[in-house]
Amino acid sequence: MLEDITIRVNGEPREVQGGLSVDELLRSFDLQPGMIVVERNGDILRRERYPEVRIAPGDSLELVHFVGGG
Amino acid sequence: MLEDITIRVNGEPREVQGGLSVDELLRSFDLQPGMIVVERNGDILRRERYPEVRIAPGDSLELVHFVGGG
Amino acid sequence: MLEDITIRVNGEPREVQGGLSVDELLRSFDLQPGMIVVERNGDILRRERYPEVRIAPGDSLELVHFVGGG
Amino acid sequence: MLEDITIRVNGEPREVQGGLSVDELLRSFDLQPGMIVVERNGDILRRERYPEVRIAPGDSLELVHFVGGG
Amino acid sequence: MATLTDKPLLDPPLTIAGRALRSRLMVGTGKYRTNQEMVEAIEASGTEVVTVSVRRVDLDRSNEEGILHALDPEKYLLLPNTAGCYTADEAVRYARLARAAGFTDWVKLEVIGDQETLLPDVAATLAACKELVDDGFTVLAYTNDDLITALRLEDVGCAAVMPLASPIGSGLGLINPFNIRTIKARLEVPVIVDAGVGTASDAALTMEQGVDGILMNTALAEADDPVRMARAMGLATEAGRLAYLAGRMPRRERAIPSSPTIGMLE
Amino acid sequence: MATLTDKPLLDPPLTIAGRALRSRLMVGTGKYRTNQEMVEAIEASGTEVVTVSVRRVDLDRSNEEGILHALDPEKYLLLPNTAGCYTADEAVRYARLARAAGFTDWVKLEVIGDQETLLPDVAATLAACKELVDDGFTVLAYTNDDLITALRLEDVGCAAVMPLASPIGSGLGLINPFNIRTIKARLEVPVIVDAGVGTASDAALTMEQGVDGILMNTALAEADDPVRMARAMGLATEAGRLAYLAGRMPRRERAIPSSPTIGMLE
Amino acid sequence: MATLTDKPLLDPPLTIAGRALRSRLMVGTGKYRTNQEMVEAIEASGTEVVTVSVRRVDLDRSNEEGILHALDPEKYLLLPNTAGCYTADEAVRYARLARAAGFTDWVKLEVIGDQETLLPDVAATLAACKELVDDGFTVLAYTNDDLITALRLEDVGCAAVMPLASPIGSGLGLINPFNIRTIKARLEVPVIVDAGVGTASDAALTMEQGVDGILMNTALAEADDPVRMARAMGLATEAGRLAYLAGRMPRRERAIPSSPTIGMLE
Amino acid sequence: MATLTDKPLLDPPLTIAGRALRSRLMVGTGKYRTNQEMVEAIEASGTEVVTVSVRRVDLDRSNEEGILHALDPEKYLLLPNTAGCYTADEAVRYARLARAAGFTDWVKLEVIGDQETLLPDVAATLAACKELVDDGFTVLAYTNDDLITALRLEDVGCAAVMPLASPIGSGLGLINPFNIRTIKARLEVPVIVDAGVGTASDAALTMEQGVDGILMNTALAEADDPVRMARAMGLATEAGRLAYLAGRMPRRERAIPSSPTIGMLE
Repeated sequence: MLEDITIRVNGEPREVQGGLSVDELLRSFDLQPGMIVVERNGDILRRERYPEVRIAPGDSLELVHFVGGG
Repeated sequence: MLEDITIRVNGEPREVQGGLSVDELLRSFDLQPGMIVVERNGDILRRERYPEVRIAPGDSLELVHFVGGG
Repeated sequence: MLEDITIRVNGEPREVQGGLSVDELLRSFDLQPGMIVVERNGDILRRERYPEVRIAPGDSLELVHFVGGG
Repeated sequence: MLEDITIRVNGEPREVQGGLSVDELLRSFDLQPGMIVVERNGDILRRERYPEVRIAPGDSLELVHFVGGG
Repeated sequence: MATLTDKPLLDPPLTIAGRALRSRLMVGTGKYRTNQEMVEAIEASGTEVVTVSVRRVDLDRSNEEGILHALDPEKYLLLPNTAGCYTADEAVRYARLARAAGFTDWVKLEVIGDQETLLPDVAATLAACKELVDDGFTVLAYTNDDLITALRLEDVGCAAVMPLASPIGSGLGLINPFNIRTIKARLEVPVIVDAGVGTASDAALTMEQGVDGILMNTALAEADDPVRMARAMGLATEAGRLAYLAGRMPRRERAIPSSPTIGMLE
Repeated sequence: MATLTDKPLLDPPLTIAGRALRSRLMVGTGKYRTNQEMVEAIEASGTEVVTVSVRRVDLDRSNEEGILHALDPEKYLLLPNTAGCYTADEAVRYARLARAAGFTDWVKLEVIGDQETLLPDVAATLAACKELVDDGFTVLAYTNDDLITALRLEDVGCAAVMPLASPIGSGLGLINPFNIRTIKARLEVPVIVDAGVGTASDAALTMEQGVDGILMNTALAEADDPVRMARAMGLATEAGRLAYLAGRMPRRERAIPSSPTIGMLE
Repeated sequence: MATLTDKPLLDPPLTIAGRALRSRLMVGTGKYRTNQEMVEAIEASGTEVVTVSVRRVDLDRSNEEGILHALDPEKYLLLPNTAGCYTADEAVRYARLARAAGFTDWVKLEVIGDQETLLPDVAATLAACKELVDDGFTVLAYTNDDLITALRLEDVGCAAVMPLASPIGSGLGLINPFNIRTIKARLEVPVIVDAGVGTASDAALTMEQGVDGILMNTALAEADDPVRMARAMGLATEAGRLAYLAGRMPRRERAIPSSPTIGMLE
Repeated sequence: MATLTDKPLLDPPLTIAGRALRSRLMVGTGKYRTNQEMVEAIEASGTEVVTVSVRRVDLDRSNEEGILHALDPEKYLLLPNTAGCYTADEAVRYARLARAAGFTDWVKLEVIGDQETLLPDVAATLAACKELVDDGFTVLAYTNDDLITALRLEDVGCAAVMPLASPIGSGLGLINPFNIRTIKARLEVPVIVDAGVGTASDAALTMEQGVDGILMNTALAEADDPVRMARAMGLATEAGRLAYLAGRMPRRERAIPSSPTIGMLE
């Protein structure tokens, strides 16, 4: 069990377990990966890579989805 | 066979066979009595009386029906 | 000096001195006769008659003038 | 008396007397210099220089003024 | 695609003199290029009430012209009008002839006051309305957009008051929504706007004033394509009615975002 | 009762970037009181295209807010917008995030120039449109009612130009029909009027200018009864379209009788 | 700066019952905050005709309220109205009382049909007009914008017909220019639009219909600054009149350059 | 009769770039039937600022056409325009030629984006405005009614922003009062509405939006009687301004009596 690391998620600093994949991270937030788009350090992450890409200390993530709008 | 008499129909003088009923008159004009309203000398004639009422010399008839209108 | 009589002025009963002329009545109300039109018992009173016409008990007078209106 | 030279005036080739000043040229066209602005070979010519500046062969002149407009 | 099958849930039917109608649009039958075009347009409009006029038969070629040869009285309520009448007596005479045809005791009363504008003579209209009501007619009265006249027509027993949007055949649309709104607010009998509507937005705007229905003729008959326009008018009448019932958003002279202003990225 | 079952015969479908749409009305998904109300209103409107926004998930209560929990992407084309963006770069970033969601490469481009009026920054909109088109997007661009800007947007490859009727959320309706008509007359790509429509007659009037469609949000979400208003808007959009295709009667400042002037009694 | 000194050259004076008036604007005297403000506003308006009402003197504080204490009958034509009357008899009674004041036999006839809208009872107005004309009055009759009623008023000898622009005190402006234009086109007596004008553009638009004058009260009395508004109305009435006489340019849905297209540089 | 002699007390003068103007109306000099008619109309309008264009002299008949033969530069501020220019460079070139004439460093900047509508190219207008301001010009910029563009023009140093009411020479009047009102509310530099005004009520309505002035040409030149129309426009511009300053009465959808409801007879 790896120790926690600090990352930025949607503008807020967060302590998360080290070594998590993006997919695991989303699930840890109780989010369905299929409904979320992830921008990692300014680059959009293709969804099929969520399982393989692992969070690193200092990563900055934007987790976005569709909401009602006109 | 009675001789012709002169009546007014829709404002025009007409020679018609004497002794005709209103019903017979309408048919002589190739009109279907069920579609025509008859005003005789200023009074509306009820349709069921078309067969019995006979035209008299000098009668003035208005034969009207429904046409397109707004 | 005559005793007071009761008349109706603009819908209100009034005690006024008996024997007054309309002209005197108006002045008693502090009104300028030249600016007032008088209707007496339903008839308009010509202004030149104000001095001669005397109020009688039970008279009904309407005293009107011009006010702002559109 | 100098011989004629060819210049362009308002887009049209013109034969004009050689050595003329801009001021003389304008007057030769019956124009009042004070009412005309001259662009010579793409540069606006200050009015006070009209008398001294002389037309050279191949010069391109635009002579403009104010007209009615909205 | 929008369908109207559950419309009754959205809008209760217009009821005049106890008769519930399936559409709030009434159409005239005049001035069509052909009877065939007229029938298709009426069908496309979705209406249940069509107006007709009473005229002398043409003794020389009567078979063609009678409207009953084209329209089924079982399918449509034929509403006779008194168009072309300039006096109360004349209008009453036409109304009685129409009733004698045996289809209905309803009449669309028109008493015209001026040949050039076809505007109603309101005094004569009131007199004729009173006489016809006393004689047992169900009177729908064409009138101008004057509230006072509309109130008087209601007083004498009019079944529906029919103020104009603009002059007959003008296509100028609803010129004075304020008057129509005021009439609707003050009357208890149905208010059917008659005459002047020119295109779909006119019909929707008219219904948005809260009135109970619209009667039109020229807008269909004189459209390049009467059938498309008839469908358009049927839809627009219903759209305007539903918008009125729905209660529109407020007008505001500023903007309000439709999308959230929170949750933006950095 | 008017039904729209044979509508395809009356009006060919609107086609954008090769996709034929079953309705000319597009609706937003913002500002509804509940998701349930939103879904019913969208259903009642008959639309096929609904706009959505891209926002950060709320990590504390994310389950509720995602629109995909309420709307079936199989049933509706979810059209992402870039609402809330004030620069070309920001809009491009949002568009790319939206595309990465995997539903569509269509985007409704909005670059706002002023927070108070939410009017578009046309220079930034043009720049963003060009970049997105070059990147393979199908761009529907929100803009003002300036013909010159609309022509430039078409030049850079916009799939549809979306001029406003009036400011977003204002409900002021179609203030300048002349500009909209002119834009439609000069462009080849579809013209979809976006923003400002407040009630059914606004929608009909807008379509009567000849434009290809309408996008609205607040008029439905802020109506007292969004479902009735949604139905009204669906009907009015179609009514206005058909009226445009039908070719309206001429406006005339005189009256024309609808009933025959001959055949009157003596 | 525009001055009106040579106005007579530009527009012949309005003449009613043989009296030429120096201004086409008439104003009421009701509802001003103070008599002082009223007098200044009337002065600034440039009018020659001011309306007044007949009311009972208040026997307790009569000196203040009489309008004659504020207005000089030598300087202005005091036009009595019958405002507040709901029957023909009542209006005739007020007219006779007004005439007995000895200033004029002119009367502005009003017979109201409804307290809420203050719309005229046209039948009662016609009856009162006839009686007053027979009694030697010069009658200016307030009416609605119905052409037929206007023609009848002219028939019974009205000196001027005064159709409304919109309800008294509403400030809704000229709602139906078409009706007003039609009335003016058909009548021979002067047409003075009465009631509803709210601001300067309303006055100009009204005069541009070709009518002979305007009467207003609330627009001045209820403006924040009645004197400025009175001046504005005087100017706007004249501006609209001159624009009507001048014959406006055609409206066209295309642009035409104001500056020469020839003589451009290379 | 209304005279304007004490106008300064009612309305402080419009000031642009430090110069106070005696009238809020500016007029063009194009398209008049004769120079004589033009001069009389300008005189009647009361204006102080007239626009002129820069064009090549016609070498064959130059004496007639120069405007300076008709207008006294001492009496009027001749405001050169860049009408007919389709690029920023072209407009800058014309502006410099105009300044070289030695009368003023003011210029009315126009950069047209489309020959058919004569609508401005706002991007090119912004670029030219910036360059001219840097070069010391006092720029009055013709633009569309887009707030964002107007704000940018102010940012680059425009002395006055001139949004259109409707296209040049169209006479369609003020189509979008909301946009003009919004622009005026947000800018600090004077807002002069340019183009589209067709008649007096258009001018009054435009000024009632609170703008600082109006520029027109075709409405005068194409009127049947330009002198009467010029006077009408001068009066209407002032009327609209004063009405704006006076603060109009509220609009209300009900009536309010102008005459007292008390003191009625029994």
